[in-house]
Parts: sequence; C-alpha cells; structure tokens
Amino acid sequence: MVREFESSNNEKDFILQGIKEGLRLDNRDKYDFRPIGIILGPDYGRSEITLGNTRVLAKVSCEVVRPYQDRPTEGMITLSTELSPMAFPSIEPGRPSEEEVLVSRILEKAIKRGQAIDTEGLCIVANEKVWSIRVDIHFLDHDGNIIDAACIAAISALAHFRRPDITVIGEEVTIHPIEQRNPVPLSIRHMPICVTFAFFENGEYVVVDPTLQEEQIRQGDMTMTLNIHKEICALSKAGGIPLEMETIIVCSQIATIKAKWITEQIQAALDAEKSKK
Amino acid sequence: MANRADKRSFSTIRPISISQSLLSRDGSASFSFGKTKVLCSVNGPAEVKLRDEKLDKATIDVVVRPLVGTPGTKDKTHEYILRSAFESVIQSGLHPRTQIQIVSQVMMDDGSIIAAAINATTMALIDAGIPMKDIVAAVSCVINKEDQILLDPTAQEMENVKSIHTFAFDKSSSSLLFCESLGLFTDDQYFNCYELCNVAAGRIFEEIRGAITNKLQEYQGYQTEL
Amino acid sequence: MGNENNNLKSTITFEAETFRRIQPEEYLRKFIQQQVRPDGRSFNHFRKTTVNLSCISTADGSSMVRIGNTTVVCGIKAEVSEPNVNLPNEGYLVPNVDLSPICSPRFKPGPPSEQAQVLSENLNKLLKISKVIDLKTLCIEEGKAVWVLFADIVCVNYDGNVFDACVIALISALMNVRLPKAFYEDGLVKATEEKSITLSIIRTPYSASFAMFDGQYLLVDPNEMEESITKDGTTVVVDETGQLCNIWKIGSSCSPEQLKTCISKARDRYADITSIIEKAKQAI
Amino acid sequence: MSGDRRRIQGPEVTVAPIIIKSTDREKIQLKDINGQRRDGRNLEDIRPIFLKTGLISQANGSAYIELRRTKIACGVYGPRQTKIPSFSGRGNLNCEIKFTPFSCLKRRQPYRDAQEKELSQLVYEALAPSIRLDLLPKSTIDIYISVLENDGMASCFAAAITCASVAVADAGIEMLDQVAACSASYIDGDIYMDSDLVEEQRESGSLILSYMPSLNEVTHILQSGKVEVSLTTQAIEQCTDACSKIYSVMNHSLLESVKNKIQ
Amino acid sequence: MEIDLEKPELKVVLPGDPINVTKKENIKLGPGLTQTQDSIICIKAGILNHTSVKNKWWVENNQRRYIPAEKESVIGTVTYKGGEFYRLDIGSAHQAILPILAFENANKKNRPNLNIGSLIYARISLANKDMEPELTCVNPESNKADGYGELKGGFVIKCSLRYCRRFFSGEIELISLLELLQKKKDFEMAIGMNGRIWITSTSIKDTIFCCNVIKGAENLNCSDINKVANSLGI
Repeated sequence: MVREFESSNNEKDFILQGIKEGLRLDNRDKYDFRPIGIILGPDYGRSEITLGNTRVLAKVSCEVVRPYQDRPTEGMITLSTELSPMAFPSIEPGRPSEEEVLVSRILEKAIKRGQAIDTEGLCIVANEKVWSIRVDIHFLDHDGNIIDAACIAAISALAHFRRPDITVIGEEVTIHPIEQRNPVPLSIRHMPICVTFAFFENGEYVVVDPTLQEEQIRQGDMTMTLNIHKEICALSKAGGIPLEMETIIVCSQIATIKAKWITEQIQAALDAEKSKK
Repeated sequence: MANRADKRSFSTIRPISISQSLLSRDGSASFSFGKTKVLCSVNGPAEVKLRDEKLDKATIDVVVRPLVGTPGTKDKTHEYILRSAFESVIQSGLHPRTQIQIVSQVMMDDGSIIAAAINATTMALIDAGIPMKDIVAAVSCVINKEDQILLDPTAQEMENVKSIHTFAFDKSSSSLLFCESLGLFTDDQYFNCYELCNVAAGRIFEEIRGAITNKLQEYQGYQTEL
Repeated sequence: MGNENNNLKSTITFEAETFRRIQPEEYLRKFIQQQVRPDGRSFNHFRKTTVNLSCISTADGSSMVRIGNTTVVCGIKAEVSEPNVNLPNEGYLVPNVDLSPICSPRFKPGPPSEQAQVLSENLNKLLKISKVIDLKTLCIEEGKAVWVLFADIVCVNYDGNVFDACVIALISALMNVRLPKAFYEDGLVKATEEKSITLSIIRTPYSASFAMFDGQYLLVDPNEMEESITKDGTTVVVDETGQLCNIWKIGSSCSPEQLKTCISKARDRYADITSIIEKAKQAI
Repeated sequence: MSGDRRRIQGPEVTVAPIIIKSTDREKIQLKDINGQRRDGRNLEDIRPIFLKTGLISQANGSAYIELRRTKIACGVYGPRQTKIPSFSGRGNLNCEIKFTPFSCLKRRQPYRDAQEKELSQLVYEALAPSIRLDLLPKSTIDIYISVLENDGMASCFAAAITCASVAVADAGIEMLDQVAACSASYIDGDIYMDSDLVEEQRESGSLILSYMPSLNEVTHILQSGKVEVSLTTQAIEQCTDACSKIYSVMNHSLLESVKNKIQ
Repeated sequence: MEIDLEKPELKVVLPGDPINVTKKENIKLGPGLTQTQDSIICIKAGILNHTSVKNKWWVENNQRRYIPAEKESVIGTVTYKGGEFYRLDIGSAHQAILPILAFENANKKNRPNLNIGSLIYARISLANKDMEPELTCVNPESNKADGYGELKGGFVIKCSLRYCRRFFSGEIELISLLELLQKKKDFEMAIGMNGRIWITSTSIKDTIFCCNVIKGAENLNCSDINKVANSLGI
C-alpha cells in the first residue's frame, strides 16, 4: 500500500485556527466555493470539471439492451465511480474503498433515485429494447470535495449528452448514426446539485467546499443534494459529530443559494457550448 | 492524395498537443493525436508494498483506465505493453525497493489509443524526473481494403481494415521496442508500415523536445550565472 | 579457521545448479557463447511438439498440445444464448486461458493473472481480426438463438512459449469440434444427440515465438528459464497461405533484419505444425 | 451486468441445448445376466489405472491419473516458506481441487465454486494424516489438483486423492504411508465398485474410502445415502481390497520415476 | 546530439541524449547524467549545466519527488516514535530515521520529546539508494543545533525541488522579494531541499499572505517576480 502521509500538526492547527478566525488559505470566505471550471465536449456527453485543484471527468455513453423483466418500459442508468490511483495513489485498483462507496451512494441518490433523468423516455420497444445510459466518472486529481465536483460533472455531462435518433416501425428499430441525423438529448427533469459542508470544533464552525487539508481535520461533514427549485433531493450526513437542528437549517439555506449559483454556471457552460455548434 | 475524411495525406499524423504538470502528482502529462487524448500520471519513486518489493530495483506498476466501462482484459494487455516498453528504458536500478506508479487514463478515444498512451507515459515520466536511458515514442497505422497505408488512423479509419499496426521506437537508435500487428498482411506491407511509423516517431520526438524546451524556456528568466 | 577462509576465497567453485540460481543471466550467456542452449538445443531448434485430439469426451472439441514440457489442454463447450441485440445473426467464440497454480510456482490461486489475461486477449484479437471463423455460421435462428463456443485453455505445465501452445490447441480444438444439429422451437433450442456438424474454419493460423538474448542471439521456442531471463518476446503468426496474421514484439530492441529472420522461421514452423496436426487427425 | 472483466466475456446467460434423446438413460441396463457391466467389468472390478509421475516439470512433485475417461493432474509445490508470518510448529497443508470448465457434462464456471471448496477440504482431510507435517515448521505444502475430465463424481474424487498422494511422494515429502482411495456405489442392492457417471446417476448412495494399506489405517471415509449396515461393511471391505490393488499401481509408478531419476 | 557549450543559449536535453564532453579528464557527473561504456548520456530531461571549476556537469529539472542527498536540509513530519529513533516523512520513497541522540546536548537521559505529527527541520547525514536516509538535528561543523530541530507553529507550502534550490543559490530576484516581504510583514521561514517551505508570522492572516506570495512566485520568471515585489512595496 502506497501510504500518503497526513499533514503535520502545525498545518492542522494552522488551518483550524484559520477557520476559527474566518480565514482560509485560498482567501475564501467560509461559505465560498472554489472557482468552478466546466469544459464540455468536443464529443457529446463529456464534461471535465475543475473545482480548485480537484479535477473530475464524466463521460456519458449509451447502448441498446434488453430491459429488466420487472421494468419492461424503463431504460437504465448506470453510474460508475471507481476511484483511480491517478487521484488516490493509496487505493488498490479493483477494490472499492470506503470513500468510493460513499461517493457512489450519494451520486446514486442524487441522479437515479432523485429521478433526474426520465427513464421511461429511454424505452424503444417495450419488453424488447431500451437505451442503457452509462456515466463513467473519473477522478483525475483530488484536493477535497470530490462529491460536489463529481455531481457537477455527471449532471453537466448528462445534460450535454445526445443519443442517436431512432425510427421504430413495428418491431423493426433503425438507429441513425449521429453523422446522419441530429441526435436527441436526454429528457432531464431537474438538475440535482450537491453542496458539501465540513464541521469543526463540535459543529461551531462550518465551511463549504472543503479542500483536502480541511477534510483531514474536519470532525463531521454533510452533503445536501438539491435543485434550483429549492427541492432537497437527498441529505447525507455520514457519521461524524452530531449537529444541532439549527445548523442544518442554516446549511440548507446556504445550500439553496449555492445550488442556484452552480446550476447557473452549468447552464452558462451548456449555452456557450450550444452557440459554438 | 488527400482523400482522408480529415483532409490529411496518408502519411501524415494528426496535430499533436502535449501538456505537462497538470496534476498534483510527481509527474503528469497529456498527449493528443487530434481528438485522441490520453492523460498520464506518474508517482514515485515512492514507498512500495512489501509483496511487490524488489531488492535491486524499483517496481514499475502500471494502471490503465478506459474512458467507458470497467477495466478488462484489453486494459490489462495495455498495462502489460506499457510496462514492458518502459521497463527497458527506466533506470530502475537507481531506486531499489521503491515503486514507480504509472496511471494512464484514456480521455478520448479516436483511434491510435495505445500509441497515444505510450507517448503520454513518456511525457509524464520525463515530467516526474524518473531516470531513463532513453525515451519511447509510438505511432499506429492501418492498411485499408484498398491496400493503402493510413498513418495515425482515427477510430473510423480503424474499422473494416485489413490490418492494424502499432510500433514503438526508442530515440537514440530508433530501433523497435514494441510492435503489435494484427489482421492479414504481407512482409512488404509490414516493413512499409515499419518504415513509415519509424519516420513518424522521429516527428514525435521532435514534438517532445519542443514541448520540453518551451516549458523550460519559461524559466529561462531566472537562469543566473553560478 | 583463518586458513580455511583463505582456502575458500581462492578456490570458490559452484555447482552448476547454484550458478544458475544466483547468476541466471551469466549462466545462460556461458551456454549461448558456446552456441548451445542449457537444455542442449541449438538456437533454431523447436522442442518436440505433439498434438492429441478428442482427448476430452465431455467437451465438444478438444486438443492437448505439448511443446517440450509445456502442456496445455483446450476444451470447447458449445452452449446456446440469445444473440447480441445489435448483431442478431452472429454467434460467440469466447477463448480464455487459465494459468492455474498447478502449472508453475509463479501463479497464485484466484482470478486470472495479468499474463493469463494478456494471453486470452491476444488469442481473442487473433480470432477476431484475422477472422478464423465466421461467427454468422454459428447462428441457429436469427435474433433468437446462436451458438456460444466457450474455448477454455488450461495450462497444466508451464515451461515457456505458452502462446504457441495455446494457438495450436485452440485452432486444432476448433477443427475437432462436432456440433449437434440444432433448431429453435417455441423459445427453446433443441439439439440432436448425434454430433456431426463441423465448424467451417476460414483460416488456420499458427504462431512461432522467439526470444532475443543480448540483442543478437535469436532463440526459437524459448523455455521458461530463457523467457524469464531475456524478458523478451517476439511472436509471428502466419496462415496457410503464408500471409502474416499477427506480429507481437515486446522487450529489448530489435532490428528489421531480425524480424525478417523471425518471419521466415515462422513459415518453416507452420509446415511442421500442419503435419503434426494431420498426424493427430489420423490418430483419432 | 458487468460480469468478470478479467476474462473474455461471452453473453450473460447461456444454456446447454435440450438434447432429444433416442435412448432413455433410465432404461440402460447397468449389468447383463452374467453380472457384467457395460464396459465388461464385474461388479467388484475397478477400472484399469494409468498413473504417471513427474509430468509437471515446474512442480516439486506431480502425478497424472487416468481411469478410462476420468483424467486428473496434480501438482505439488513445497515445502515452501509460509507467506503469513505467524509462527506455526507444524507445516501447513493446502489442497485445492479445480474442475476445468469443460470437464463435466455441463460447462462449469471458471471461478471456484462451493463444491470445489468442499472437495478441497475433503482431500485435505484424507491426505493430512499421512504427511509428516510435524517435521515441517513454518512451511507450506500446496497441492493443486486439476480435473480435466470427470466421469463420475465419487470415483473422480477418489482418483484425485490417490493422484495427490503419489504427487506428494514424488515431491520427496516424508509420509507415514501412501493414501489410496476408492469409491463404491449402491445401486439396487448391489455394490458397484468404481462406478462411472452413467452408473452414478442411478445410485442410491455411495462410499468413498481413503486408506493407508501398509499401516492398515483408514484416513477418511465418506458415505452418503441410506444403506443397510451389512452392505456398508461389505463395501468397506471391497474398497480396502481395491485400495491395496491401487496401492501396487502407485508403488509401481513411483518406482519407475525413481528409476528414471537415477538414470 | 551535439551540444555546443560555448553558446550561452538553453541547453535542453532529453533522456538518452549523448553529451559531448570536450575535457574528458576528472569529470564530475551530477544529477541527471550517467556514464555508459563509452559515452555520457542524460537520464533526465532538463537544462544541461556545466562549471569549469572541477569540471562538473549536471541536469537541472523541475522534479517534485525528493531523492535524499547528504548534507541537504529538509523539513519532515514525525510519523513514528521509537525507543531509539523517530521516523520522519520527508517526501522521499523511504521514510528517514532520526536517532534520538542526534540532537544538541541529547544523551540517554536527556532526550528530546517529539510527538507524532511534529514538524522537524533536519539535515541528512546519510543517504544511499539501498538504505533508509538518516537525519540529524546537529550541525556537524559547530556541534550545535544551528536552527535544526522542531518547528513550532506556522504553515508549510509544497513546491518543486528546484524552487527551493533557487533560494539557496541566492537568486537576486527571490532574495529581494523576500526582503520586501520582510519589510511589510514580520515573518520567519525555513526552506527544506525536499520541496517544503515552512513559514510563520505574527498572525494567521499574515502567514497566509506570505505563503501565497512565496508560493505564487514559484512559476514566475524574473521580471514577473520583480513586478510582484514592486506591488508589495506600495
């Protein structure tokens, strides 16, 4: 196992003291996100996200498969979040780590259970053929808060994705290559956005979008998944210190503002990409 | 002559782009042939797992990650190719009982992916300062149904071909380090491909030198006389 | 005491076996310089190769191949399945190599090692890209049922050059396959008890492998020791017309002339393998 | 959905086709009026044994056994250093039996299944008493058995034990005695020695005996099915007799291999 | 490749490039170069450097991974505390050993008390590719601590090894940047050759400011550094 060493006590004390004084190393306010970079394309369904030094690539692909027998008219969505040693030198490929389980669970909730994508719209011929949509999320560099970054990458890639158009005559299905006929976007019901908080000193201090060094000293964390309509899709607080109800309410208010801000950025990136084409 | 879909001549490679030091690892680089792009990171010499430890040299660990889907036998084969090609140039004896980890991530596959992965790895190893006695560059070509040799094929050009060839050469003697040729082909066709790719590899070495020079020139300002 | 030590220093001698263990490369070099290999072969000599067809009655086609000590068994089992939605009239041919811990101390129990995966992948590519059989001939009922041929190759003894052995075993087992007559009826596939249908094989490629030592000595059909010392491998696959199907080369650098030598030796070897397989066919 | 990506993938679900049988298995006569079985054997006869040692050059010891269609190879590695650093005064014995995917009528999956785990444990139990593990502290002996073709599970399992015992002896590991194993099937009140697959499918029970002939000691015995005590006693006697015959084959092949080594 | 040493231009070399050395006697090869049977070749990419004093040659690059070298000062974090020694992460492949007695005035009874996670400024006393590096907190010339030992408080920034070397080589622009910064903020720093710079100041805010200025100058050239320095002066 390639070990990665934690920061020294000096660094940990320094960061904690900074947070208490409302100072972060990158001069951010406690409720600020790091700058978000979204690069879409060149092909459909690709999104590369930077959140400070955290870097995530999402790629959406599709294929025609047989539907599950118990859901004959629903397409499928698969999320793959295998952590790569590129961002996590200490992980062993092929074995899911604790972190990976957490990330996949939150994204699964946000995108699949939150029904961000209309799966009925992916049906081609009931019982016979449906679209299976796959989102591969690759973590390229890790400087904290991979969940929020992965969510932005996944949802922007899905929004950017186009599947080949089809014609159905009876049971005959023709798939038109994207060079021949304009491909079709997925029907996206809403865009779930994750906002992660880190807590320090028994919940007395909170920051949004923690960096890796901040994550190392946090005492607890919470991820809220919500959309621009101020609907909360998921809320995940996996362990850590207990929080007061009031804190959670404050966080949810901040999260609504952040979700709106992030959605606008994704939308701007999508619009810019569209006008280019 | 120029009747390829992207208006290239048969013996031209696509525009190459190289970026270095992109990630917070010891070394990283991306290498592109046109749209095909591979990102590679290198970590090490670092601590090695006890069971992988070699007493007289560094252990070279290669992980290849596909863009779509979970890694399979194809990616394992690419790992094996990369490790074999670079084990012969990395001076692993200088860092015994350590690990040099290479992670190659396909960013976009538009043909010639092994060649791009080999070139990206060369760049990332250079970026990490891993000692090497030579560097490696690779190029692919295909022979289509009309018996034409197409250098550096795109994904579309790799379909319905008679044969597919990938060659990797070292820089100092431009001799063959790795080759994979598949399909059906004659001796002459094979050696024509060999020659064509050998020349193209020379082009890639120039590009690599150019990229390194550009990067170092940024620092030229603070070269002080010692 | 001191005297003894001095004696030791001056007359240090090794058993050949000890020398091989502590200085394997030097050991091999000493032989090569005498134009001979540690197992007594000349550089150009392939080990004795035997093929035994129909050796496994539970398989629909089988072959046991030995090259020297290296032994592999290929058994082909035919099952049926629905075809891929996008390729409704194509069957499947699924080759897998198992390098189980029985065949060499280098393999551990558990999922396939990297080497096994590389062997399987290379065999699969060879079958697909060089089109050994037309998968459309494995169709039973378009869009409904196709044959799936599982070609499992088990290595029983690993003494180098396993790829050549695997190719011979796979191709000869494919030739040995006898399928029942199958028909699709009410969502089921029924088959006759009698198995007499052979596969129509388009091409029968065989491989020859080489290892380069010290950049100049080309050793054909390397055994385990030669492979592990040279860390080099060149494989050339040719078909019955002499066309090239596959050239695979890893390890130390080599020149075009050396590749040409490999290719011509691979063609010579092809003729030998064909006659060995013909003999095996007659022996059934 | 994903399956095992470390192997070349076939389709997700495959089945064997339904064979339209011309003759019903149930109607096959297992013995004729003279008491002769389909292959000409008498009920108490075992199949001819082909046994050879030293075929796996990479192993410390190896053996290959063939009982007509049943074909098994065994490789022994060790004694070698135990990987887990905890100290043990006794040697470790590790047995693994693996059926190749093409070895049975129905294709077996390539990964290790529950039956293989169980059989591996039984091989361990049958062999462990014969090996001087007390002389091998901190060491491990690995016995790998590969079933290339299986013509009757009980007889195949017995052959695997015999084969493994010879392979251990071939590796030069100290043993108290060789273990010979033999199986018997109870069919319609008769005892069929060393039954094949067709016979086995009709059995009401079976017995597998592992026996050290020189010491006259049984290392392992496994009976299944409901059988009268007297029949079981008879089966045990017949199996010990058969084991003694197998023992002479084992000794013969080991002697041959020693002769070859000396030459 | 022919490399003309008389020209003052950048001498960019790649691994495998042969070096044509005019004077073959008493040659000293530094990092990035190695000798094969009959020639000298580069094993790292970078800028080829040469001094006629002692006829020394080496390749300068932007490596980030630290390879321990004797006599260099490094900053490490304690990861293990044993009866005879501490183990420190200094960013190299192997952790470094710091013997308990390698401190000023340390003896069997009077031993330093460092905790896991403490930050130490130390000097490499032994470096060998086959052994774990060894550290000392005593300057062998004076037998005194001379600044080596535990670093209290402050923060650590990580940068390329070359950036650290530039401070030690006394590059004018960097030194003047530090001087200007010193005028504005009262701060202390320690530079480890392993790519770690420790900075402390009177307040968290000032430390963050200094860290960002120093970190920000890493990838700038001289004129840009001057610009940064000037902007500080206002």
